[in-house]
Amino acid sequence: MELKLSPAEQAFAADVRTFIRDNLPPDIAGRVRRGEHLGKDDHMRWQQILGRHGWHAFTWPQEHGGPGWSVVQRYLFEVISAEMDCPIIQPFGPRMAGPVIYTFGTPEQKERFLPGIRQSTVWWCQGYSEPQSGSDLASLATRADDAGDHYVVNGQKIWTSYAHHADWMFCLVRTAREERPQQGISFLLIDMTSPGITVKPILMLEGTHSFNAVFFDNVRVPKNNRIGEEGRGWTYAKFLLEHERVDNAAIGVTKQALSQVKAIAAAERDGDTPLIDDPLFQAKLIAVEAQLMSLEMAALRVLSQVASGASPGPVSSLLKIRGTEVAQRISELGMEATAYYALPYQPGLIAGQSNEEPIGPDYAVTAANNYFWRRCMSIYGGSNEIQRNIIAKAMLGL
Amino acid sequence: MELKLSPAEQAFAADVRTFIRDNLPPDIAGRVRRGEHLGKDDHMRWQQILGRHGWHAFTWPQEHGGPGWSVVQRYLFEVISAEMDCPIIQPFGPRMAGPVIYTFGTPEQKERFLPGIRQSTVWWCQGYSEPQSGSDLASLATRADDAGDHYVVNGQKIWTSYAHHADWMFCLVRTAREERPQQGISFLLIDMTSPGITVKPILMLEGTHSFNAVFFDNVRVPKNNRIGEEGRGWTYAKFLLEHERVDNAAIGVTKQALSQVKAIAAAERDGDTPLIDDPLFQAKLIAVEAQLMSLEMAALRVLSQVASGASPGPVSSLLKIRGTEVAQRISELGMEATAYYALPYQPGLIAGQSNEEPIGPDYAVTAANNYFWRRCMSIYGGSNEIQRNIIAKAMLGL
Amino acid sequence: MDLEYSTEQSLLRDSVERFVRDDYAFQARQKILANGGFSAPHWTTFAELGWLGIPFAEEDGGFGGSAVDLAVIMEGVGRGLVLEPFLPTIMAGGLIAAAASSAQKQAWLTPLIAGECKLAVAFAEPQSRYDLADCTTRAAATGAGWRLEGRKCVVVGGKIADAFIVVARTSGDRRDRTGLSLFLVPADADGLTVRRYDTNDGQGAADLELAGVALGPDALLGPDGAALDPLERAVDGATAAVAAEAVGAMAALCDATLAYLKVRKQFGKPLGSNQALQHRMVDMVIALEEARSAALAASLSMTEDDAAARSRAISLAKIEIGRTATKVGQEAVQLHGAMGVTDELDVGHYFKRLTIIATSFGNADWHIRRVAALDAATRRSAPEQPAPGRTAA
Amino acid sequence: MDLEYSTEQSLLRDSVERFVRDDYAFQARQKILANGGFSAPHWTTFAELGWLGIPFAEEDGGFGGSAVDLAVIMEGVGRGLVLEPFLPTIMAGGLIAAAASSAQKQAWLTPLIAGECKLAVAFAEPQSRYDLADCTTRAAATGAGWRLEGRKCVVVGGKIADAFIVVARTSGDRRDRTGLSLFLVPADADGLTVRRYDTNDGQGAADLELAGVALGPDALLGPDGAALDPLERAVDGATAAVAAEAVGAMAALCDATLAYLKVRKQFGKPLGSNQALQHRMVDMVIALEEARSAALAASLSMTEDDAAARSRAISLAKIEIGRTATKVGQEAVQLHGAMGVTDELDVGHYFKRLTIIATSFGNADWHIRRVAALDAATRRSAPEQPAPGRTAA
Repeated sequence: MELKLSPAEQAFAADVRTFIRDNLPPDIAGRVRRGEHLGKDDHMRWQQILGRHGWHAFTWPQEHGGPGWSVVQRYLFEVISAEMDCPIIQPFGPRMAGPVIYTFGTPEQKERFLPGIRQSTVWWCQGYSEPQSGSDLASLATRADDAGDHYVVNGQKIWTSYAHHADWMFCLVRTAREERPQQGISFLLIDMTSPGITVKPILMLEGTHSFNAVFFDNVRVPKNNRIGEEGRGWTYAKFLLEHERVDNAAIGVTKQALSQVKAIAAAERDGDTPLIDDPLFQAKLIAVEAQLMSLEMAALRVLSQVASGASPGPVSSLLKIRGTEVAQRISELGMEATAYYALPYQPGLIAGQSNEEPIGPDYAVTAANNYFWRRCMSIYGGSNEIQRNIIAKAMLGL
Repeated sequence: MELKLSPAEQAFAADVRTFIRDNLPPDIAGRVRRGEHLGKDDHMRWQQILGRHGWHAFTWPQEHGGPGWSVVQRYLFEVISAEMDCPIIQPFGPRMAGPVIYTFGTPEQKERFLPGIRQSTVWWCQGYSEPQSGSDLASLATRADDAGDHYVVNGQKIWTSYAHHADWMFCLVRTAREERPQQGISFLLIDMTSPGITVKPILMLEGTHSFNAVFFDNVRVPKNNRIGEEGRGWTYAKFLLEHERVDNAAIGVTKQALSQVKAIAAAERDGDTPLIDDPLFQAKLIAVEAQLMSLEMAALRVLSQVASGASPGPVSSLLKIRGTEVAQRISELGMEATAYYALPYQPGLIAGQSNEEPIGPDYAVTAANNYFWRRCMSIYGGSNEIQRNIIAKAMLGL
Repeated sequence: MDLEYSTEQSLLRDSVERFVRDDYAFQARQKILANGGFSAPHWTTFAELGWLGIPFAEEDGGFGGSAVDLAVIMEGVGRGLVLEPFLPTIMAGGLIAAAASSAQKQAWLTPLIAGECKLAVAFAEPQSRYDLADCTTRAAATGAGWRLEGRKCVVVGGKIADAFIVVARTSGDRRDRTGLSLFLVPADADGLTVRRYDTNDGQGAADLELAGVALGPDALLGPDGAALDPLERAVDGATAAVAAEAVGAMAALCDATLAYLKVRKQFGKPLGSNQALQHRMVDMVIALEEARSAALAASLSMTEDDAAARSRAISLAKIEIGRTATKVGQEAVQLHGAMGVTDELDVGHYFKRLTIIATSFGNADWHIRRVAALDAATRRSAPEQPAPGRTAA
Repeated sequence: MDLEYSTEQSLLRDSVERFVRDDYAFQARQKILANGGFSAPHWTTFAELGWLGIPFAEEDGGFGGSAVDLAVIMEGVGRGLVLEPFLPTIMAGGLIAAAASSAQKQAWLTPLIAGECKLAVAFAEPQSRYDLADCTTRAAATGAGWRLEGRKCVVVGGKIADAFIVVARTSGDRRDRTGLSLFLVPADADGLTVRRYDTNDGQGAADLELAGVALGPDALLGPDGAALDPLERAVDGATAAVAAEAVGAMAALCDATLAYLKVRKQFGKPLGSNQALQHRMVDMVIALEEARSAALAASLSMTEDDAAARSRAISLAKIEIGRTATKVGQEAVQLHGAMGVTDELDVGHYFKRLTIIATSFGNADWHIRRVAALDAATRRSAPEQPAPGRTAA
């Protein structure tokens, strides 16, 4: 057992650092560092740079055009990317649509869709949640009626992240009513430019726009855009959910967030004392760092098991729960560090679309915003309550 | 609205202080202050002193021989008693058996049992819990079979506090099997010297003896020892439980416990700094004091409502939950304050039955013990989980 | 001891609740927010209902109410997420009532009570965090009065205040406890730049740049150099007031969450049938009751003559308010699921206001330090209490 | 990077688990406790299985194992609530291995590995709390060797130790980081009074009174006055070891609680069908996994060359162990209801041991302060990191 990196792993890490240093546009890095709400262009520019280098679909095996990295390499790539202020790679294409397509898709589907994901020329979104089926995903009601060579889709999705940027959606629809709600669900790929699709923004509590409601009014979807068999969509969706939870631990991003809060606390003065030397604030920072260290080790242990061929299983729920809680806690400390400067609300600066002067210190502009925004982490991707149900049932047999 | 005491209340408080100062035996006060496990004699001596003064049954109305105090007076008496290191008055007679007897008993029962409770010449215990009915009290199985002028009782009670000291038990037994488990329960008063009763000690995790198992093997109980109607015992038991929960907030004792932990923290040195000046320990003390201040105000609000004739209702569950949690937290800080001196285990000193030298500082002898013991507070009197169920159902309609 | 509302207090509570219910439903509130966070008709209503005069003495034209009366209104302010700068104005009025000459009262307090002017207190500075004595803004006596130089920040209510009470130093150094004075500064004073801005909780605030602001001799409020005590009292009073406001907001969140748990269905049954969520709802309600008790303790402590005892009680209460506001706010959002993190539901707005309350007038850490400092001072002046050991018996 | 057990480690784990299962069931353990907390046959078994030699170099007669190997054993020690002073002896052996001459090794380490002597390290003093440098026990050089005066307290394992490694000051003042030395002191040395006593967790301890204890020159272990570094390393190693022990105890509590929830019926259904209890059981399991990760991080950090980095990782891990041990212990007791607070069930005994672990080798507050001090030293020596603001972009 050995925590240290092997020479090959060290060389890999050095490569990643060099590539990012030479290729990450400084304006994008600045926006990430300041915690601004990134635009579509910011994401696409960086993802296409990675795509041209073969690193956008960095979790993919070589046979599908990925780099075929080991779990340790993937981990290093994520942590270094976060450390160096890269935008998070949007998961909808390379982490979600991609693996489903290359695992369950037809050769034609692979040929048609995988290159755009690898190159990040196409923005994908995820059509899962519906107004009446929050955590109870299987109760979805969006209907796809058989019309010969195509389906006619009617219904509504909600909480669809970045649907307003998206070219394509992978989507769960009901093609039949069966006894168990999990049956009769199919997995469709839908062109977002199809007639009959309306995207309406849902503003978040802190004022930004990430989520949407998507309405389907007699939308025609060719049957060859269906993944796998009709009625077996739940299987493909479940395959994804487990992988998503491991990702949700998001160790790299959280470590970077902690460094930033430490930097804020070093800059803030309480009287003549830097806040980071205030015993109580310091204690909270150290307590959360201790928890983050455990979490990182837990994630590495899971990766190590995955590398030996085991499925992550319900432990991924555990990482999702704690990963989101720790990230939220860090954002809370960041807000607390700014004292009264948590109050000013400067949406133009938060969106990076204004040159106005910050009211308080630079780092305070997004501090409260970031805290508010992160409350959604324990809700999305299957709420933390649902994750606890999963652990109770699948892992503990309760 | 006014928090300050009226002149009459101030005069009352002064009376209480004077009486305790003049009458509390110093050896007993010392044992209370040191957190030792008190013996029967300690309790009885003090309770009989109070009884002779008419203050043992201090919550009783004058018509039953109590002092007829207002809720504020009762509260002051409890807080001052705790502050001055009086033993806690054992509730089984004056707070439990007494009110049930004077509310539901016959004139003969009142005449027979109330004087011994007022004078504290008789030790009572509570026969509720059974091995298969923990928090689910109504599922009790101890049977009382009708045998003409008496019942024949068979079965087992458990967690019976101080049954080994007790002269009498008030006891729930099953006199009939009905559809709802709450039906068919009767409330009996049982002479603990009756043939067929066996009391077996259950040692607590910290080594002291408070709890017992009580076995009934064909115990004869005269029918005129039954309270109220046959089969309606559940009604009388429920009447008690609500009152018990308000008592369980135990503000006075908890405030005194906090003072003692502060005194320990002032005496402990970390390097040259008293522990009470250590920012982290201090912060924990202040945080729990803030919570205790809220709790006291909440208890006063409930008392104020009770004084205006309202029933405490489910709010008493809330006081029980938080009152026990706060008391546990304070005991945890007391243990933490003693660092390595939490380790030595000196049962003779804890029981006040030894003159050996304490290994560490005096105050460390009972510190860990006290923490261990107090874990039972969130379990007894209806576990805090059951209290949450009660609030959810009765107060929130969930 | 008596912890029941008087008849007058019950009537006041009813009138506040009626206003919030009838005139301050969430949609109406959002409209006011979109219009800059202030409704002139509402302000007139506040004056007409007497709210703006509640805490002031009858001889000053007020109603001689107590901190508990103010808390009754503030609980409604919290329940309705009221945006108008009620508390900043009352807080400024309190300083005027405590320190001003009768001419100054006539000039400022009378119109304030009549609803004709809105004030705000400028105490914080960019470097000060929560330390009221950490003041670098300076006021120098000139022949004709005073001249102010410096910067004040995050003046809540400052977005629409007609005038400010500015804390400035007439002597001493940054963080000295003496040498602070209060000045009445009209928003349109020469040399004063007011940067008005929105805040995360919708209340609106301003930063002030004072570049040689020239004021007459009557701008000085109270004795020169002795402002810290009344300022601490005013901030303690405002802390008790936001504690009550937080109770109102938490009560609204508990109601909303409980209703949602009963109505929203998942997996074919109401969310509220999940015992895990029931227990969390119970913990929210317990926190609300603790907050209510803490807020009451805070208001009642404002009659305390001993400033140290008052500040200690206020700090303990604020620690509790911080803890409970954070817990109730976070849990209400979480139990509402995705709806809870949207702008369109009121839940997120309550959450944001509670977050800001927790961080205002000192966060929990700051109040812990204040209690610790007060206790250390007490220990130094009092004989040591014996530890509860054998030898002390 | 590689986080899988080696084949040898898997075998070791199996052998430890077998011993605990077959020879250390709770009733057997209680019998050992009643007999003074030590079973000579078990000690022989430890020696035969090689556990007493695990962390020592092969040239010293050990097996050259790592901190991870030791952790594998300690997890079993925790699962079985093993009473014999395994860790105190190993910890003392580590100091000998690190500092002793080859003659001293022959005299002490060889019999230790063979199971012929039990040692304990006497570092704490009545006033020291967790500060290893806070040492007032003095050792003065005499013509014939050394003379020790002072008092050591709560020497875990001291109840049945054959000899002690005593930390004493050969120069400097209380709390100086230099001037500490290590001495081998047989339990029957003249002038040494050993007060042996039971502890709340059953491990047994002793206080030492050293009244002019005269020792030969070969009693000094390692260089005069330079003991703090190896002592800190030994305590860090012991901290990693009790972290693993805590994991074993927490795992046992999780297993017991889960089994109880499945078996115990209330209101006509298993306790475990209550969702509120399910979620709390899940939180216990999450805490266990966090503890397991923290303990692993601690063991792996023992190969770290930089003492500050090692200590920092150990402290972070101990903070986590403290938090999780408290949580799992308290919750296991609570979910067992009244059974959980009795002496007859194993749950209370695990809880007590976990409580003591949380308070041993520094509690959470102490380790937070240690990390803070290490970080402050780093900040002083490193250029300031820019805050993540606009201007720094």
